[in-house]
Amino acid sequence: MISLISYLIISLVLFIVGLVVMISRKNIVAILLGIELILNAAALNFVAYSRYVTNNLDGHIFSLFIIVVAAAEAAVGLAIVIRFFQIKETIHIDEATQLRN
Amino acid sequence: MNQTLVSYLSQYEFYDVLIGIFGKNEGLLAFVIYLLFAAAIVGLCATIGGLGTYAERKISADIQQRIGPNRVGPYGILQFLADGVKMITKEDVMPNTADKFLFYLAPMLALIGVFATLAVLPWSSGFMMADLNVGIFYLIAISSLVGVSVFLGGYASNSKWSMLGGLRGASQIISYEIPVTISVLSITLLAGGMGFGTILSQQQGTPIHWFIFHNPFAFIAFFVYFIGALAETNRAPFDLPEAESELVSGYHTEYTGMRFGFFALAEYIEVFVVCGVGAALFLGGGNLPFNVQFDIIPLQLFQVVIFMTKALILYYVVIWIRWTFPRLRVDQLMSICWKYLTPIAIFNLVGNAVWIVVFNGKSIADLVFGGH
Amino acid sequence: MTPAQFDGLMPIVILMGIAVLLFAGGHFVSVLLAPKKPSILKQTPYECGEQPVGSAWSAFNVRFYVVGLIFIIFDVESVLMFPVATIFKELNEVGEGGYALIVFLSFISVLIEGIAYCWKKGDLDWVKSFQVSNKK
Amino acid sequence: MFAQLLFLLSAVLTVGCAIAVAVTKNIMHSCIFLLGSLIGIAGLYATLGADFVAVTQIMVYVGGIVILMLFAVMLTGGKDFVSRAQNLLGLAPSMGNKWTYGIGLFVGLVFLLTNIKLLSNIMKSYPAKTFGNEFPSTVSQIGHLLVKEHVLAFELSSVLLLGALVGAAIIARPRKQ
Repeated sequence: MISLISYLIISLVLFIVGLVVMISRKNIVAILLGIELILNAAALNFVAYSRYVTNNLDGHIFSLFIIVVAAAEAAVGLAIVIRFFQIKETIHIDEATQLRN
Repeated sequence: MNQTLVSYLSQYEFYDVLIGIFGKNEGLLAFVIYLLFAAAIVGLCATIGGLGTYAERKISADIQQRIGPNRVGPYGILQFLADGVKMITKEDVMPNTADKFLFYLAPMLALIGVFATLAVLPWSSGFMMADLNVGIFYLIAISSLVGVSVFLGGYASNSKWSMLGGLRGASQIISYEIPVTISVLSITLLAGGMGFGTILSQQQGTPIHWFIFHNPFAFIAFFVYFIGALAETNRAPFDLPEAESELVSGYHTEYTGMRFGFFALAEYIEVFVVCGVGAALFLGGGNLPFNVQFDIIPLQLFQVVIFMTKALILYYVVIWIRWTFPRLRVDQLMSICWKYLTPIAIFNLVGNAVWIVVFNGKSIADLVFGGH
Repeated sequence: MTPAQFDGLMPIVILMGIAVLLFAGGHFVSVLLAPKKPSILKQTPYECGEQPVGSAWSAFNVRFYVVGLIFIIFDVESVLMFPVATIFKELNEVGEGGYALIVFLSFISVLIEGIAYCWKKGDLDWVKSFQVSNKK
Repeated sequence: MFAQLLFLLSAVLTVGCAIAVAVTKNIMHSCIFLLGSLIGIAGLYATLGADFVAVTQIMVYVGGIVILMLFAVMLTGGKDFVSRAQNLLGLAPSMGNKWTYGIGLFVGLVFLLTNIKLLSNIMKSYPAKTFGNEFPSTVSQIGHLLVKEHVLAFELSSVLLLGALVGAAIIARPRKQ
């Protein structure tokens, strides 16, 4: 049967890839993609532990709320990106040097 | 709970014979049964989709006092086969500025999204491939792949018409998903479950036990669902993404040959799927109008016939609406969704919840005739 | 996880596989049968006979995003309402219907506030959102 | 048997698409690979018996967040977002080069293997449980948890979403420049 460690490895790979995407990309939307990957890695861990270790559904609830927060974060983050583009005409992260224009 | 086609068939004797043939390998047998059934369903749905194009032309001809296709086969009924052959043998043209990867991917995503919904469609109480306990929710979720594919189809073509059509299509599909989802939520409230098996088992008996007649709010919810479903499948009067007078052909302007055929196939099958879901959620699906204590295969086939009849009647209404109503403007489209359908759907949801608490979950029929 | 639950996932995978195979097969047949005579005119994006100017991949109106934004919030809220709706009847039968109704309605009321806000601010109007913005 | 197959398919889809997100240049393609990765994670949830979470994943991510991201790319990219796209191999000097990344990867692998070796002893005390009918229907259990134990989080999440809606609408609303 599939063991807990295989889920943890997948989650780890997702987390690392998300981190690399966040560090290496200069496009703000790409950075948000990396954040989504990291959040998913965390949610996957919650569900895996709730199945193999705690044996109740609290992990499911937690990952549900992670998905909710991810949706809210993506909505606000992308709105900021769009506003930023309207002001600066670019979405390069290095251009974001001022708190207000 | 979580009945599947295999677990349904396993109550019959011939299943034991089949198990013997497959050398006690139940997993392999399940795979073969599902594969055969899935192939049959896809074939059936492709035929329905093909006949849908034929019916569309014939009915529109009837409405406009023309004859319609009448050359291929008797009454032109083989027209869709001729169309299919034509599409396969057409040259495949792709704009040289297109995004090749996404251009190939878009029709495939549409096809995957539509075919995956067929897994939970309740043909009868026994013949549904998988009665997941998240059935209807799964169906709504997976069909949102079509929205992505519409957007991608528009984007990848790198043509202005396609791009506008794709953006409009995606925003229309996601907008109208809200009233549809909330209407489905009302039915979930009434049925106390999301699986099609649970929902159908509560609508047994005469039409008065269907959910559409459960209470006044459910009655309104059916129409909200139907209008939303029309818009979600890009059918007239909501066919703005492919409005030929404004956008040439919308998101599939640049698609030719086989890939265009797949888009069209996915669209027609999706119309059938939403009609089938409407029939199952509100109109009692394949339930027999009388109570039977035993269960045999011919009875199941009879249920399939009933289900198909209801779904195809809704399909006819869809085509009928297309040739009756003029197309909406974009601003009307958005205000209908957000200012009319969504508030009405939320109102229905609240009404259903209050109804359940006040009348203790009884339908109008129960209140009038007693029972349950 | 019951075996039946996994069996229920099998048709989904099979149907997705059929979709991919059908797509690939259709392509294969099309490659065999269809003519292949590319020319520069065929490969130009269709613009009613005009020469296309620039790429179609340019910045679009932000209204599309606002629609997507309202959608995603409603989508997530309806997702959270599904499990509660599933057990609503069950709770009502054990006499906790009033409590469930209060929980449910207070959730929905926040949803209604959201749509009322967007309505008032003109985010739901496709045309008017320009006029509102011009005043500022 | 089928569970293993599903797990394998989902895992390959998840990891492959996640790596593709990191290495593709085109941001649009990255979004689509993210879509594949998220569907793969939904498959992994399904193998864990979390059917409701799996479908929620598809519903919110595929139907919502990815479309929103595609919209945002379309609204911000303009015509030059392909040329300005960057990937792992075309980095600015300050972000390191191939060698630093290679060394980082190697160190990470060593660290990972050591940890797995250490953790695997701890994991043995949590043997993989075989589940009979312990999760008969996660939906109704999740519903009960949401209404009873986690009712505050349930109600607050709607307030959070309202705040996100209002805030994002204020930020993104079209206005005269």
